This record gives sequence, structure tokens and C-alpha cells, in this order.
Amino acid sequence: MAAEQLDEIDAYRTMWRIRLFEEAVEDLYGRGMMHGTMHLSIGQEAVPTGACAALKEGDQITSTHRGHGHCIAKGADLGRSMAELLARDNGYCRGRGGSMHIADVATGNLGANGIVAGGPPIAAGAALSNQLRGTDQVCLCFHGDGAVGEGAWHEALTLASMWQLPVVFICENNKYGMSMSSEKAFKVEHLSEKAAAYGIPGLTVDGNDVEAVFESVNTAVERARAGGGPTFIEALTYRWRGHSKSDKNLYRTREEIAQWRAHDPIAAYAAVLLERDTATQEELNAVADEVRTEIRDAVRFGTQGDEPTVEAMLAGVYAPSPVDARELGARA
Amino acid sequence: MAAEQLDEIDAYRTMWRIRLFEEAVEDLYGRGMMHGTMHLSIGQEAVPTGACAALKEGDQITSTHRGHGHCIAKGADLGRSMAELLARDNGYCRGRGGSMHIADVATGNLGANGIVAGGPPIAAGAALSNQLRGTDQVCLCFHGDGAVGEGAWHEALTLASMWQLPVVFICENNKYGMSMSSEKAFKVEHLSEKAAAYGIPGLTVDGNDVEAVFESVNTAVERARAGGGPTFIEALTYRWRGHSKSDKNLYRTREEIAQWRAHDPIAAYAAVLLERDTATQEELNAVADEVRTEIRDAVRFGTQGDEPTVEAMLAGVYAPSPVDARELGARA
Amino acid sequence: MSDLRTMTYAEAVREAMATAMTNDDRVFLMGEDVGVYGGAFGVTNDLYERFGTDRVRDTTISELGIVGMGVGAALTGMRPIVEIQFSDFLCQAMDQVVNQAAKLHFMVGGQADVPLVIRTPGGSGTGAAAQHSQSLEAWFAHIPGLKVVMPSNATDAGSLLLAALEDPNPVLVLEHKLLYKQSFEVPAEFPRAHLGEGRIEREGTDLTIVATSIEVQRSVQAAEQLAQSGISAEVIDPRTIKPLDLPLILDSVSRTGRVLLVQESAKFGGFMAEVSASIAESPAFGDLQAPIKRLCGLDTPIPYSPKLERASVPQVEDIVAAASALVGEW
Amino acid sequence: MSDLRTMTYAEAVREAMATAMTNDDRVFLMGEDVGVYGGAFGVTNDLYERFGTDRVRDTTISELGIVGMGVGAALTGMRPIVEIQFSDFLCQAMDQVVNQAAKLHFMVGGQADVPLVIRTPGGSGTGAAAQHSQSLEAWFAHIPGLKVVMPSNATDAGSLLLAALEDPNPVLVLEHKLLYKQSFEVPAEFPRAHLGEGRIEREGTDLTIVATSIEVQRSVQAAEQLAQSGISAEVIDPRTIKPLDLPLILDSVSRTGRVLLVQESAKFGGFMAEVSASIAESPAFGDLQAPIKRLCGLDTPIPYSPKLERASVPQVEDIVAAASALVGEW
Ligand SMILES: Cc1ncc(C[n+]2csc(CCOP(=O)(O)OP(=O)(O)O)c2C)c(N)n1
Ligand SMILES: Cc1ncc(C[n+]2csc(CCOP(=O)(O)OP(=O)(O)O)c2C)c(N)n1
Ligand SMILES: [Mg+2]
Ligand SMILES: [Mg+2]
Repeated sequence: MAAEQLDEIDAYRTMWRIRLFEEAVEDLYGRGMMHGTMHLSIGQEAVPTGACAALKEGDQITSTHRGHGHCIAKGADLGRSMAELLARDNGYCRGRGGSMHIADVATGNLGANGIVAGGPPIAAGAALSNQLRGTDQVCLCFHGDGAVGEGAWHEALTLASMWQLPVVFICENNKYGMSMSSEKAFKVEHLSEKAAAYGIPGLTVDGNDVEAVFESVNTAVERARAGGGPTFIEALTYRWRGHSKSDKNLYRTREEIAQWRAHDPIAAYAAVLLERDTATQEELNAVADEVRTEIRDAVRFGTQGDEPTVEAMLAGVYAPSPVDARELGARA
Repeated sequence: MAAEQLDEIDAYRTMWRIRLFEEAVEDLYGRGMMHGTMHLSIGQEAVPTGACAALKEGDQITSTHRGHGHCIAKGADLGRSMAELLARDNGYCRGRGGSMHIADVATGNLGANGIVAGGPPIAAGAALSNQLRGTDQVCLCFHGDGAVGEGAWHEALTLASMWQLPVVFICENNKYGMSMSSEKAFKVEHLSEKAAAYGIPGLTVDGNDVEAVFESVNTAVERARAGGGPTFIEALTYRWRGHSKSDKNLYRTREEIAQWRAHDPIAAYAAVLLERDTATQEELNAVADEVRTEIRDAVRFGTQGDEPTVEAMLAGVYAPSPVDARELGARA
Repeated sequence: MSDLRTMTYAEAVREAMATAMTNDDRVFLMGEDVGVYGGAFGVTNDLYERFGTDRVRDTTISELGIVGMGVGAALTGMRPIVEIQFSDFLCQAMDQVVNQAAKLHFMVGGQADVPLVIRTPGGSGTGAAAQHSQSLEAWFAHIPGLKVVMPSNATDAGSLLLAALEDPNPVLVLEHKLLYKQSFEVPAEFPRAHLGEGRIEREGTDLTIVATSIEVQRSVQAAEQLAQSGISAEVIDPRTIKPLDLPLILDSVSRTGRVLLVQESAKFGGFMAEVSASIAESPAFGDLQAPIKRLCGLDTPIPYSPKLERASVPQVEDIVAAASALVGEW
Repeated sequence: MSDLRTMTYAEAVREAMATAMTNDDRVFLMGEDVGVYGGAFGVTNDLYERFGTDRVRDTTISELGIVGMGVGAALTGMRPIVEIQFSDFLCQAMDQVVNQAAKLHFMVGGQADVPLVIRTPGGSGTGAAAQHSQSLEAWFAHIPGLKVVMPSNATDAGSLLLAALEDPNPVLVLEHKLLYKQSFEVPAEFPRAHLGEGRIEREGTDLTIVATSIEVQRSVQAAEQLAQSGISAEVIDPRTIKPLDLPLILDSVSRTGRVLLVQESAKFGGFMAEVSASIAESPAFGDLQAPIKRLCGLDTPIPYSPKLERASVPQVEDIVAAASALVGEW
């Protein structure tokens, strides 16, 4: 089956959604309206956008601490996402999870993860489930370059390759795992070379080129769907902001940042779409403007949400068991 | 610097020591004189023998649950080893450790490990210590093929390669990690291919050829000593016995076992030595006979040891602190 | 129910797994050497022949990975059972057990459940030494989001495993390696059990002994000896330590006025500390006629020597002695 | 000693590390982002400039690996300090902490020591949610072979770290992320401290409050408020929870007759259960005029919402209320 086409305007819109969502988050955080920590993926929008565009309904993703983009690209509601970051009861996680634990299980987003490489074993498990249930679902596992240093990542790839599971690992190599440069950390030229150790295909793509990401993930997803097993894709990209708010940016140069900002995945894609005559500048502007409105609405939805309650929280530690708790409690 | 020569008769004697030590252990266990579990390396003697022969005084090893061979090859006293397995106070670990925790820190054996892949991070740490202390010591890390599936192994190789540490990983690939075949588990033809993922040299050698093991480890140790960083060596070998006493040998065939028994590393080396005129058959027989006496003495030493006491055990949970405990206790 | 049969604890676990796999397509098992090898303790035995290698899956030696895969499978509609060969190796898998499985339902605001069962043997007594003999239940009982089960006999091993498989939460089933080969009388069908429901294992009036896992049978044996000296000991098996059937314990303590808490694990910071603290905070505190007393493993790693190993954990005679002393305290 | 200076808890940790590295060539530090980044909480800051990248080593994200390397280095003559960025990530490293570091000295019959210091921040209060806010001290206190330190102020952060570095055993230093930026008055030199020695943080006669880590200052603040209602609370900081200075606690409890145990961690199976059980087993039990009471974190993962997060762990007002109620019980 030939690779599906990427819907170009959709992809363009999704990248703007991620960008403007995160700019809004940054602003809210700066104004003290949002608490906790924050990992922004500004500059990396092409990876989740291209990757998720290659998925069908029913396909799953696992996400990371830097997961707003994954969440949005997989189709999450902006309002409920923003509400979660604002710690409201109408957020995806009812204010219990926040940015690092956003999930939208209905759309197949099995959750962000505060643990580096927490996702890969879970993704492999979802893929095993897909295989056992005999569906054609594929799980896409986002992780960073830093995650490659974790034993969990190695075990996930080992098991996924042994069982030829329908899972695609996509490494967002933004050159740093917090401050550790992936070049220093890993003694290979491309992280994708590590795929050979698991006997699976590995490739490196330009992570700031949304179509390149789409193509590579699409091929990998189709392979996985057809029973061809996992693929490891390294997408080269860059985060413009610091790792989180504690980052003083001492481990990288201004020049490096400037150079990568010049490779803005959104601007680059706009240029492609204009050159291709897919859209006019006005049409592209309109997309961004529409998204701006969506984000404003999302912030409003979030700020208008109720505060969560302690009672509901306590009732939410365990999923309700089939046995009526009162039946047991009655004796007490 | 040219590779040192292997002392052939020494190597031959060491293999016999391992073989006969383990046969004695098996016998004692069978007669109910030894308790716990038992992992025999009969059939694998050439790996520890060849590998440890490439080490100098001061070099370290980390060992595994199947560690009698490593321990003996690194120079442990047979009597104290046997005493440990017999749970006596004159054993290496005063009866606290047993087979899975035998260590002989004075000769650089940092210890067997009941945990699969427990050793690799510790070995990397010893190597880091060697590097920081500016010595020319090298640490040799024994591990099984099954250990390659553990995250700990991956993390150890990642860190060791990043820092170019003086450590050599030697994988005793005996085809199974208990019952899981390494061929099924790992989607590479040779486990040594995994070395490339860490940017370090990897090679596969005949683990039943004591000289081949010696040569490869010797080269790797010299490289490490000279600052050239880690090497990963896969030594192909086979255990004649089951994994442990719980093994019903259902996962492998009689033919396979028979075939490997025909490749007895000791008999093969005897043939080499005879052909080379290094020794006569009588001389070789004498070596085995001497070892037989050593083992008998070792068993006697062990069975004559005292039972350990609970008091000494309790005093042995913590190393004594510099601060006088009574000083603090006095207040009580 | 009147038909009793004899079966080992390991056989009961196996039968429960077979029943679950027969009744529910979503149930499958994975772990190290659970297939053709039959499990390190022979628990799975021929299950792979009966249910095939898709549903009885041999894994690589990757505890973190396999528990994580269990989490992923549980999140997406399956009911995985993950076997960890020795509970000591849960150390390898703690992130997926504690940071993922236990918290996911909560963190995602109830959007998803993690119906994952992890089975693993703990305990000492086989000469396997410090890295293969721990009793780590206290760790898991402390983690909100987990349930923790400790079956002390074959019937419970079956019943509680089936209950665990019906629960939408991650459940850790801590079996005991010394119990595996023991035979028990078991009803024709495993009676339905509820996680969180304890049991009075033996009734008594002079003191209450609360014990877990293998210490339950040691306590019952001790109670029989105590009876000969005229001391009537009630023995309680909580069966599930999280959630804990505290009402059952408090009621007994209020009746007897004395309580001895017995665990195999090292004393300091062990699970019975929680039971002690809970009693002290409860109304039953006022009914105590003697201080709450614990009898636990020594604060040492489990040693290899059989003599030392035996001395490191409470034996029948230790329980008898401690109970007698406690009843002696007026 | 009369010269006091003001410094943050983080600065105290840093100064102690610098002192140790200056005085002892064997001391070095490794961890994630401890170099040029200065540490996730800024604790290491400029240490890498002062001591070089050989002794202040940035690692990959491999907690099990780096703790294991610490074990190997400690076994072979070094005195490593391993920083784990958040104590939650100890989950990744449990095998090396629990199965290796804690047991090695014992398992090898005393042939080797593991003088390894692991520093890591625990606790909630920064909105980092369930996987970055746990207080897991109870786990480690339960493991024979480990020592566990919980400094509640800058002086202790320095003194206890230096004591940990002098100890031949593996020591886990559980710092608190909310304390890092707090300023404290600190003597010119860190006074020599001994692992296992607690301290009366504030004297009192009506009840004893035993608290750890950040709950010590909350308890002292509560004690000040209680004083205004005529209640005199003694506050005890064990400082080291393993080994525990039980005599200090028991002596206080015997004097006051009432005890409130305060911890941030989830209640069930938490460390204060051990303190409660130890008191109940001691002669001080007879001096109690009210039941032993715990005030702990709720049995829930730490939530993200600031409102929920605050409600999940004991605050000053909760301590005041619990202490008042306890004194009200005659
Ligand atoms: C197990 C674990 N270790 C450490 C951390 C702290 N931490 C959070 S993100 C991060 C860097 C991750 O790097 P990478 O995987 O490249 O993702 P990126 O942040 O670059 O998107 C670190 C060290 C963590 N959250 N989990
Ligand atoms: C972490 C851990 N997981 C599982 C085990 C149980 N176990 C002991 S040895 C073994 C097989 C190891 O295989 P390999 O590394 O190939 O060594 P071999 O036994 O073949 O020498 C297993 C699964 C263990 N000891 N530690
Ligand atoms: Mg990165
Ligand atoms: Mg093997």
C-alpha cells in the first residue's frame, strides 16, 4: 500500500497549534498563573506533527516530559490540555497530572511521562497488546536522545525486536538530554546506528522537515502494521528554549541557538507551501490567526475551570473494584 | 608492547582446577552436604582461564552467578572457596555469601553476583576508579549472554564507552540465559555486533579455545591499559550441566549437548599441548592428579571449618564506623 | 465445595492462571523461563503447552522491560500477568511498578486503568542468600495505587490470584518460595476472595498473632504448641496487606488484649510496624493489656549458611517463646 | 563557632562537597547535569570549574549505571558521591542500591567496604507532580546495610554529608527540594556530626513531636503557635533515620507522655510507623498518657494542582491541630 499523503495545511496548522499553545503556556507561567515546571518544544514542532500524521485512528502514542506537541498532534483538545496545565478539574487529568502527565487515552495518547524512558517499555507493551488482540494498531513511541542512555530504552528495544512488535521508536534528537550533549554521550555518529544492535531498521531524518518526518514514520508504521516489526527513527531537531525553567543555557552557545532558530520548521514549511502554490501568504496567515483564536479560547476554557477537590482526588487513587467496597467495609 | 605469552601448563592446570572443583561441588551437593543452589560452568573452563591469564596483579574482575571458574582462574584459594560453599566460617565470605557471592578482594576478584548484569556497572566503576587514581589497572567484567538483555548492561557499556574506561566486557555466550536461547533473544548474528552501538571494538572468539580467549582478552586489556577504552568480547561456549538444579533440560537437545561435550576445552587443549610437544601424556596426567589432591585438600579444609555464628553475622552487617559506637550508645 | 483435593501451592497458582486464561482471552503471562523451562520454581510447568507461546511468553532477562510491557498491555485492553523470577528482581523494575503502574490511573485523572498482576516469590529458606531471599512487601504496601497480596496457603494462592485478575488496579502477588512445594487441602473450586479481606486462621482468646505469608503456618503451629501450655492464641492472616483488613485485626486485639506481630522480613521499617502503629492509633489501644510486640527477621541481609539463615527469620519456637512472654506480661 | 553566616541549604551541601574534595583526593562527584548545568537544583553550581570535570562528572541518564559505578569505585579505593536528580529516580537504581551497595560488605564476609554516598532530593511542593515528588525514605530505612540521612537545615546538610563521607558504609542522603533555596544561619565551620545521633530541636514538656526533613521546621513553627495556646511541644529531629537515635526519642516521650509523629510521606507503611512501633515496644510505652499519633501525607500520589499538593502533606496548621487534639486527650 502506498504511503498516504500528508495534508499540508493540516500539518501547517498543527505546528502553529503547538507553537502558540506553548507560547501561551510560557506567558502564563511567566505571569505566575501556572505552577510546576515546564518543558517547551518550541522549535521541534515538525516531529510530532509529521509523525502523528502518519497514524490512523486507533494507533497509540507514548509521550515524554516534553510532550505538548505529541498531545496536540495526536488530536487532543486544546482547552482540556490548557485546563490541565492550569490545574483545573476540567483538564485531561483533573489537575492531578499537569504537563508531565497529560494523556488523552481516547485519542490513543497513552500519556506523557515524567520519567525519561518511562515510555518505551509501555509502548512496546501496547504494541504487544495490539499483536495479541490481532488488531492492526501501531504504537508510536516518542523519546529524547537522552532516553537512549537508560536501561529501560534498551530493554524495550530488545523485547520489541525479539517479538517483532508493531511499534515505532522515534527519537527526538535535540542534541541535548538536559545539558549532556548526545554527541559526547553516545559514541556513534548517528543514534540511528544503534538500531543495528537490535536487528531493526534505523534511519536519521531532518526533524525540522515535517514532510521528511512524515515519510519516514509513514514507512515505518506501514512496515509495523504489516507485521514487519519495529523501526528506530532519529529525527534531528532543536529546542529553542532552555530545558526547563532552571536552565541557564551554559552548555550551548548563542550562535548554535541562533543557527537553529534560522531553521524554524514552521517558517520553512510556509516557504515550501508558498513555493508549491499550495496556499497563499494570506491563507497561511489565516491559519495562524485561527489558531491564535483557538488558543485564546483554550486559555479561557482553562481559567474558567473549577479547582479540583481533595475528596475527588482521594477517590481517584484506585480504580473502583468490581466488589462493592461497602460490602467489605460493612463489617468494620 | 607485545602480548604476553600464555603459560600453557598453568592454563591447563587452571582448567582442571575449575573442572574438578565443580565436580566435587556437584558431588557434595548430591550427597546433601552442600545447600542452596548451584550453577556449574563445566564445559566453559577455557573462558575464565584464558581471560584471567591476560591480567596482571592488581587487575580486577567482576564475576557472575556462574563464577567458580572466574574465582579460581583469578587465583582464589581452593580451600577457602570450598569452605565458603560449605557455609563455614573459614570460607571467603565466612559462610554469609555462598557460591553466588564468592569474592576474593585481595586478588582483585570483586565478587560473584547473584544478579544478572549486576556486575557490569560495578566493573565500569572499578575502571573509573583505576582511571581516576591514575593506575594502569584494568577491570575485566564477566557476564553471560542473558545479561545482554538487562538495562544495567546497556548503561554500563554506555558509560564505559563515553569515558573510555579501562574495562573489558567478556560475554560467556553459552547459548542460553537459563532457557532463553540467545539466538532467539537477540536479533543479531553475533552478540559482538552490539559493540558498534557503543562505538567500541567487538569480536567473537571460540570460547572453548583457551589460547584464542587469551589472545583476544590480552589485546583488549592492553588496549584498555593504554587508554584505548573498553572492548566487548563474545566467547562462544557451552555449559554441559543444566542451568542449576531446577533444570530439566527441556529447551535443548541431547544431540546439542553431546556435540558440545565432544568439544571439551580441556581435552582439546591437551591434544594441542601433546601435538606441540609442550608436555607428555604422563606430564598432563600428573597435572590432573595434582589438582585432584588439591581438591581433596580443599574439601577437607572446608568440612573442617567452624560453623559461623549469629553474633559475628550481626556484627558484619555494617563496616565499623570511625566514630566509636559506644560513645553514642552511652547516652542510651 | 465439600470435595477437598490435595494440591501444592505452585499447582494452585498454576490452576488459577489456567482458569483465568480459559475464561478470559485478555489474560496472558510473561516472564523469564515461564515457557518450556516451566518456571524457575516449576509454577508455570506445562502452561505453555496448553495455552501456546503467544499467551505464555518467555522473555529476555529484562525485568523493567517486561513490567513496563505489562503496563502498556494493561492500558490497552489486556490483563497481563508478569512473573518476576525472584521478588528481589523487582528492584530492577521499580520504576515501572512504582512510578508508572501504581500512579497512572491517578495521574491521568482516571482516564485509564492498569489491571496488571505481578506475581513473584519472596522469602528465605532455600540457601539462595542475600540477593534471592528478601521479603520486600513493606515497600509496596507504602505506595498508593498498588495492592499487595501475600497468600499463605494453596487455596489463597488460587483465590487471591483470581481476585487480583479481576481488579482494575495493579496488584502485586507475593508468593513464598518455600510454600511452592507444600501440599494443602484445597476445595474443588477456589472460593471467591476479595482483596482487602483478612481471615481468622485459628481462633483464640489470650492473644492475637498477626502473621503474613509463611509465618502464618508457623504461627498456627506455634498456637498449637501454646495450647498445650494452656495459652489460647488467635492467628490472623491479613491475606492482602494493602488494602489491609484493619477492622478484623482490631476486633481481635480488643478481644484478646495482647498482640504479637510476626513477619519474616527484617524488623526495622517492616510491614508490621504499620500494623503496630495502626493498632496504637485505634480504639483497640485502650484494650491492650500488654505492649504491642513484633517478632521479625533480624536486621541483616539473608545469609547463605543454613544455620544462620534459619536464625535470621522467626521460626515456630521463636513464636512460641515470644507469645509466652507476652502472655506472661500482665 | 561564634561566627554565624547566612547560607542556603544548597550552598551548604555544595560547601561540604567542596571541603571533602579539597581534603580528600578520593572524593569525586557524578550525576546527571552536575557539571556545567550546575545541577537541576543548582546544588553543584560552579564545582566543576573549581574541581574539574574529572572530579565533577556529568553522566548520561543512566541512574542504575551511575550508582553501580559508584559501588565499583567505592570498592576500589574511591569515595564517590552520586547525585540522583530526583529521589524518585532511585527507582531506576534500586538494584545497585539495595542488592549491591547495601549487601556487599555483608555478602563478602567483610572483605570489602562500600563507602558510597548517594545524594538526592525528595519531597513535594514544587508542582512537579507524582513522579518527581515522592518521599521514599521508608524503603531505604528498611534495608539492612544502608544508612539514611535526612538533613532538615543547612548546617545539618553540611555536617551530615561530611559524616556520610567518613562512613565506610553506603549512605543515602535525602535532601529536600523545598529547602534548597532557604537561607539558614550556619556556623563558620560545619560542626562534626555522627550518623545515628538525633537532636532536640526545641524543648518542651507537654508533648513530643518527632519530625523529619521539611516537617521539622513546620513542627517548630507549629510549636511556636502551640506555645501561644499554652502548649509546650518538644520537637525532635532524628537527622539520621537509620541508624535511629531511639534513646533520644524514648527519653523525650517518657518525659512528655505524648507523642506526635510527623512525616511528609504517605502514611501507610511510612517511616513513622517504625517509630511508633518502636515506642510501643519500649519501656516508654508505660509512660504514655495518650495513644501514639501519626500525622502524615495522604495515601495518594502527589498531585499536580497546588491546592491538592498542599493538602496532601502536613502543613503547620495541621500539626498545630493534631498536637492540640493530642494534648486534649487525657
Ligand atoms: C529517569 C529520569 N532521569 C532523569 C530525569 C530528569 N530529566 C528530565 S528530562 C531530562 C533530559 C531528557 O533528555 P532527552 O531524553 O534528550 O529529552 P529532551 O529533554 O531533550 O526533550 C532529564 C535528565 C527524569 N525525568 N527521569
Ligand atoms: C536480575 C536477574 N534476573 C533474573 C535472574 C535469574 N537468573 C539467574 S541466572 C539466569 C540466566 C542468566 O543467563 P546468562 O547471563 O546467559 O548466564 P548463564 O547462566 O548462561 O551463565 C537467570 C534468568 C537473576 N539472577 N537476576
Ligand atoms: Mg534531548
Ligand atoms: Mg548464558
